[in-house]
Amino acid sequence: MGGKPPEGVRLIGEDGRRHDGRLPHELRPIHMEVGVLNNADGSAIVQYGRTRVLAAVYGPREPHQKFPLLPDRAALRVRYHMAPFSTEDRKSPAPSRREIELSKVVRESLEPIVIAEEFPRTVIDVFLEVLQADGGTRTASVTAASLALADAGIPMKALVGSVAIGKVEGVLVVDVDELEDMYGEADMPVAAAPDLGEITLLQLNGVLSREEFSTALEMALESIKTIVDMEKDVLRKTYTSVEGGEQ
Amino acid sequence: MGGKPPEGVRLIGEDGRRHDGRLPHELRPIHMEVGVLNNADGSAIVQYGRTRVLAAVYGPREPHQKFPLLPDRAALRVRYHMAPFSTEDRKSPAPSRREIELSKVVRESLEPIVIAEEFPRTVIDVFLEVLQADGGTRTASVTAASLALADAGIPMKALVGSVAIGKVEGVLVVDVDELEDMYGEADMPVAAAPDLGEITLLQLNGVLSREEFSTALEMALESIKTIVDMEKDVLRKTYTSVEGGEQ
Amino acid sequence: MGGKPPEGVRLIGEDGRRHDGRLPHELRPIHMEVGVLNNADGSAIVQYGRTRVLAAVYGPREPHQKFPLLPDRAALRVRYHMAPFSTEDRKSPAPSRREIELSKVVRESLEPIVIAEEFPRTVIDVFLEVLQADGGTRTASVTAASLALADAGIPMKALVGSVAIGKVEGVLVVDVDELEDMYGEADMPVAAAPDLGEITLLQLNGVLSREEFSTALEMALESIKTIVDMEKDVLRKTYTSVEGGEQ
Amino acid sequence: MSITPFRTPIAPSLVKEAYLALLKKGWRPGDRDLKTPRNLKIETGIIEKAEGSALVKLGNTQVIAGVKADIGSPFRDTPDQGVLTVHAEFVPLASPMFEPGPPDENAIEVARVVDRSLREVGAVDLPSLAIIPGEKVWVVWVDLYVIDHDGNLFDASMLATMAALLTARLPAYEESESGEILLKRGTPGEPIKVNTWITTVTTAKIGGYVVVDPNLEEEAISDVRLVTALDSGGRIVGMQKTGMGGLTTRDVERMIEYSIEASKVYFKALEDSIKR
Amino acid sequence: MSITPFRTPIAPSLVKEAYLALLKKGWRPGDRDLKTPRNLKIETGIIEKAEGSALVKLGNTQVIAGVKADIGSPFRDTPDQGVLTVHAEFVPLASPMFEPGPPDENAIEVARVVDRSLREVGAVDLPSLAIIPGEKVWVVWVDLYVIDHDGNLFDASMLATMAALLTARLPAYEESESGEILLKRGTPGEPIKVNTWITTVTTAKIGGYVVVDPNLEEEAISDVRLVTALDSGGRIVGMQKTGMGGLTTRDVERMIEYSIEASKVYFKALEDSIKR
Amino acid sequence: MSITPFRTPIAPSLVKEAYLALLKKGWRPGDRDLKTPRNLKIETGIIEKAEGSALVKLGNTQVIAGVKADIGSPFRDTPDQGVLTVHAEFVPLASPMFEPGPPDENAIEVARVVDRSLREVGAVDLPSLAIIPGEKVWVVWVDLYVIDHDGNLFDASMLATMAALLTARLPAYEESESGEILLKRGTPGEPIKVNTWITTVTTAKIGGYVVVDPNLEEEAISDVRLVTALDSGGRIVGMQKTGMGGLTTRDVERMIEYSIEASKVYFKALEDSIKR
Repeated sequence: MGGKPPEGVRLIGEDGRRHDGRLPHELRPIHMEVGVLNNADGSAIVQYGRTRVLAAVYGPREPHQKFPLLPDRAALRVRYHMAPFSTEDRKSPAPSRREIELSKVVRESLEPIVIAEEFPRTVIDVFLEVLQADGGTRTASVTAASLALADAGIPMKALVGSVAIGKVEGVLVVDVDELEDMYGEADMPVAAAPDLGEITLLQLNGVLSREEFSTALEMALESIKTIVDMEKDVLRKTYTSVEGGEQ
Repeated sequence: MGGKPPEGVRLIGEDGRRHDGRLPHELRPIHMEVGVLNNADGSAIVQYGRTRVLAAVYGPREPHQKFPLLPDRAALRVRYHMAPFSTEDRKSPAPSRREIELSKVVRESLEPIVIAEEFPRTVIDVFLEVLQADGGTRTASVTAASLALADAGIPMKALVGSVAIGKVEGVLVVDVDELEDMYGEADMPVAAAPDLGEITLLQLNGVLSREEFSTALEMALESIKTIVDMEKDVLRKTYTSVEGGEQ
Repeated sequence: MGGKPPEGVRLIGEDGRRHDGRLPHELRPIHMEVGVLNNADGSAIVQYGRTRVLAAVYGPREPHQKFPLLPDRAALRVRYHMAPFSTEDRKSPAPSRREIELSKVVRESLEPIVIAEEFPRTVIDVFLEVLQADGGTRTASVTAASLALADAGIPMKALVGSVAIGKVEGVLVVDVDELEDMYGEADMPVAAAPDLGEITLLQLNGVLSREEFSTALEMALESIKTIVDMEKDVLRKTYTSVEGGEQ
Repeated sequence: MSITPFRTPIAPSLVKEAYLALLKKGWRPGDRDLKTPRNLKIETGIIEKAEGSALVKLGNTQVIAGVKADIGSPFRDTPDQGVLTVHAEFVPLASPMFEPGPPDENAIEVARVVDRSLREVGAVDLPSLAIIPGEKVWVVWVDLYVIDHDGNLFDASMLATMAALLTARLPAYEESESGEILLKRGTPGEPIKVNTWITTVTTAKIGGYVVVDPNLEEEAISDVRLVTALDSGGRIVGMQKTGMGGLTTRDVERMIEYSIEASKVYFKALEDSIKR
Repeated sequence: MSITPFRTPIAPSLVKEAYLALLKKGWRPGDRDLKTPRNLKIETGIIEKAEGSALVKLGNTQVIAGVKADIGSPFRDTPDQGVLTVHAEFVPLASPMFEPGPPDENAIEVARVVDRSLREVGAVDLPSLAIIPGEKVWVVWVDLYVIDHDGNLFDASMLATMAALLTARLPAYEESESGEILLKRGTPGEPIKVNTWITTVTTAKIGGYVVVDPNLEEEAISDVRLVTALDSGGRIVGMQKTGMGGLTTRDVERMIEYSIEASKVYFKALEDSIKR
Repeated sequence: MSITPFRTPIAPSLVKEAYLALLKKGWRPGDRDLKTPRNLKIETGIIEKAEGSALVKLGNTQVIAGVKADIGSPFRDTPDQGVLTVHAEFVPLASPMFEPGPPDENAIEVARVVDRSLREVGAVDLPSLAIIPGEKVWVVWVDLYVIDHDGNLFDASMLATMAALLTARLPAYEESESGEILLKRGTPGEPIKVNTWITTVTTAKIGGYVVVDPNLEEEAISDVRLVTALDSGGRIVGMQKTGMGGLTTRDVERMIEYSIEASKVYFKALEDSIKR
């Protein structure tokens, strides 16, 4: 964050529009699809603009490698991982410190919604592969995980969705992309389950006043509602059409 | 592969002989010896010219480290490893990608001949240490493994032997050494159990026409027959003399 | 070792005193304290001059990670580790070969004094963290470990203490610091349990004649007696005052 | 250290019996004969930020190849050539059998077979990847990402690699006054010069039969596989026996024959994919 | 790979019940109310050989921060700035729950939250750490060493970091004729310029209650925690939800409120520590 | 992390009793008295491609040392000296107790004891390994390879190291016009200058007895061992107590006495080996 954007790029134009033409409260074009993989018990691909994340869920199952299982619930295992070709400069495939932190943060965004108590002594695996990174990879990951969990038939209290609010040239904007993240003043990823009224991921990188923070949080929750509605839509369409086909 | 050999070196001379005086179908001087180590259950040293490989076999035994054993047969564990001092430039002792692949390929060259079904839930370890590398380290490894397995008394369907065929200045040659490998057009390592009529290792690096391939394969199988005869000879002499000594 | 000390520094002055004013047989100011940590079952901090080592003991306990326990005694696990900020140039936190060797040597200095037979199938953990390194980190570690074991109530045959003898400009000196180690001719760390008459650690880096060695060993044992007396003092004071406070 | 793998218990002997009966009639499940690869779809340009990319669907197997390029130093022994590296990851979302962690022997084998198939025949024109010979060259990475594993990862990986390379564009760049090379990522520059089109064809031996492009179940019941790398002229440019069984000379000859035939299908699909 | 951790069995539900009853009255064990951090002691200069250092005791939690500096190269994209790196180790002497080995996700999270809290607001003046811009800069390491873990490692680590940085002196140095920089370790040179004082305040949600500076037992029975990084003007300069539960908007607002209040206690302690 | 090892169950107490009875008479199995090392064979030049090499057979223990040299940079604090590194691997073919993987504490200990024994006394003339002082120096690796383990790996390793170094020849080289050093591998150049001959002698304490050069069984029943590095003049140039027991001053003095005596046997064998 910080520094000046490349010449000719205006983060917020005179018309109040962002470098890609969006208004401050506008999401990027979002694409969601479930059941995209054959082997996984559940899968989804989610795109926020050029950011593209593939999610797969396996489980509840017994893990290959021995590790201490939980006696009263399923353990959630989450891996957030970037493909080497997903970034400007090739990313080394070894897990970075950033990936380790984000795996934890994404797992903790899913813990409140998964009903893990139904499957003691098992593991539910959520594998996230960032295929292309253009800002918002963790938020797209949470959304993709939510869909893949649903697709896998894992019982959930609610769906979760995620978006990042940014502050760019003093303006709060929804769903920051890489350029806005890089040259903006703040980036605040939020995940929430609107049907539960719960925030399940909350991070802030950058500086916000007390008031800006409250506004940003409200903007995030509003956009997340939209995203979760899209999730419901996709799931409804997928399963209706499948059931229809089976009749 | 590719590039020009050092000045003054002719890969194929006007008399049809190779840079070290061999004719195309000639093997390097081969030396084999079994029972060279005290601790191992079976051991062998094999030299193809300056290439020198030491093999040790332990087992069937229970492994130290826990890993999933096979209920219906012994697991074969093979490690192909190069000593740091075996190469022109010192080799780092950490296993390289090449060593990992060759461990697999060598293991798969032994799988068809070891009667592993006799020892379920055990492991048979084959450790290969390349002491000096001058071309043909994997083929010498297979031959050494065959001898060490026999020396360890592991039941086998047949002995296996191995040699690499090369294409050098358009000529197919037997048992390529490092120089021929480096400046030749193709290198095709083959392992086989002549008494079974089975090819157990087959790789090709380089370019061959359909016809060249068939000729090369035939040349390989012929040389392997010679090598396996040498193996039998060494085993016969070793065990006869031991038994003689015991009388 | 070897090389010349920085300009202006005289390792042994005309008055026979060392660069920091000590006489050859003098220890640095030594500080010992036990019970400095809350979580550990036993703990101690030991300072030899500017060298500072923190020790913690956990156990006898069952280890988290599975590893083969001993059927007839507790296993001793010792980790000697340097904090990244303990050295002139930042030390990488990954364990170095030196740390691996010293962990072994320190463990072996404690094995003869711990009565491990009382706790079969358990582990006693001794964690040593060098907070500041100014020469003698392994010897201060042994002393700190001895105190922390006592503080943890682990049954011991005797206390152990440790000091390094150096040879500096031909003179044998007690408790070498970093500067003397760096520019001296020999460094001989010794640990012993005076009440048992047993030497439990003995290393020599550098050159000593047969006679010098015997003198050095004698000097070491004498200083170790002093150090172990200090240990007893600290333990007596700590536990007397605690008991007093409880009345 | 290579260890005999667990045989996936997918295919008990009864299944194999039934399967062999079908093979005897010249057929495989899904109305496939022994010599025909599965349905093949190749999509290129699927990762806009990569220099080149392709998604290959071979039946239910899915592999992505991504090409990234950067400026680097040449190897000491080939100062006038660029550097090409192939790396494969079998990420755990692709199969219940895959675990997270560094590439295992199977992933390494795939990457190295693809790499050698390209390298030995000079498929990628490495000299043209030198920018300032002896000093600065293009370092090109091909990253293979298996995302759904239903068998025959070799062919899917090789096809994805070729399609990605054939459609790749190196980033445009400028040389600064001080001689530094400044990449303009996002602005496509020169394509990567490919001298020869290569494909591998994998055949499996099941009982006495040879089949082309085995799926996962077929791999599980097969005795052994042969990966044959071919150029479009039918020359053999690489080969790898993989799996635990042995092969007779006759097996090998038959496998090569089938492979040459099937390679035409693969080459055709490649051609179609890059036209689009 | 992040895995649901074992809940430490320290706090069975009976304990939680009793605890909630106490919270209801506005109190915590040890006569602490919900908004007050534990007893805080900050000691600086405890590692003479480090460029800066501090020992923080927050209740029974003890964390050491050590600052080391060396000469190095700047990052490519910030050629005119020094480099600051925060690294945390949860060494096994600090807790029966810690095992030896490379930092796990919890240690990495602490280090990265501290790092971002400093970085995003420019707390450490990185441009002033450039020696020869574009070539040689100070590379500054903050190493966090948790030596006794009784909860709230975030705040203890952040406070230790600030106290160590605020009292750090870079080594004096000379430039040789050939332009080499020769460090004179042991001779203190310039201080590290700190533009803004930062602290984090960690709050935990237990049942319906919010408490400041949870200890280990409170962490164990809490649903979730929020780490809020603040500057002395009450601006929010970083945030991290950590733990398995969720938060309502109302929770978040209350947590921030409590945090801003508690930050004053922390800043006061920091100020006192560096005066000494 | 160092952990109390499993005692190899080779030697139950009955065996030890019987053994001690024999020791009491001044003998060991195989008609060996307490002070005499096992049969020692040293063969040099066994790896033609290495700069130097030796195979040592000490009883049934076999260790190979290989010396490789390359051009590299000197250490910052010794710009005018070459670099010598000793590395030991206990490869799994040498013993049923060895597992594949990076060197464990035992292999590291052997390598470091050998290294220090050479280094502290300046046995290898490092200044003569500088090619262009401050810039290019010889980097010399001694790699120890234990191939059959029947005890006393220290002495076998040290002897192999010395024999390999004493017979090593650095590669010949040319300086190109641009100042680059071009190695001519295969053409032997200068020998490595050895200033002092060093050996270690390992003694073990078994019950009240001290024995020289313990074999594996003796190591298993011994209480503790002492490795004493000596030069040919009888000076002590290194020492390492290894193993779990303690030593009295009297033990140590006796062990040194025995070691000095036995070192003569080792030096003689070394001398013979390099003459050949």
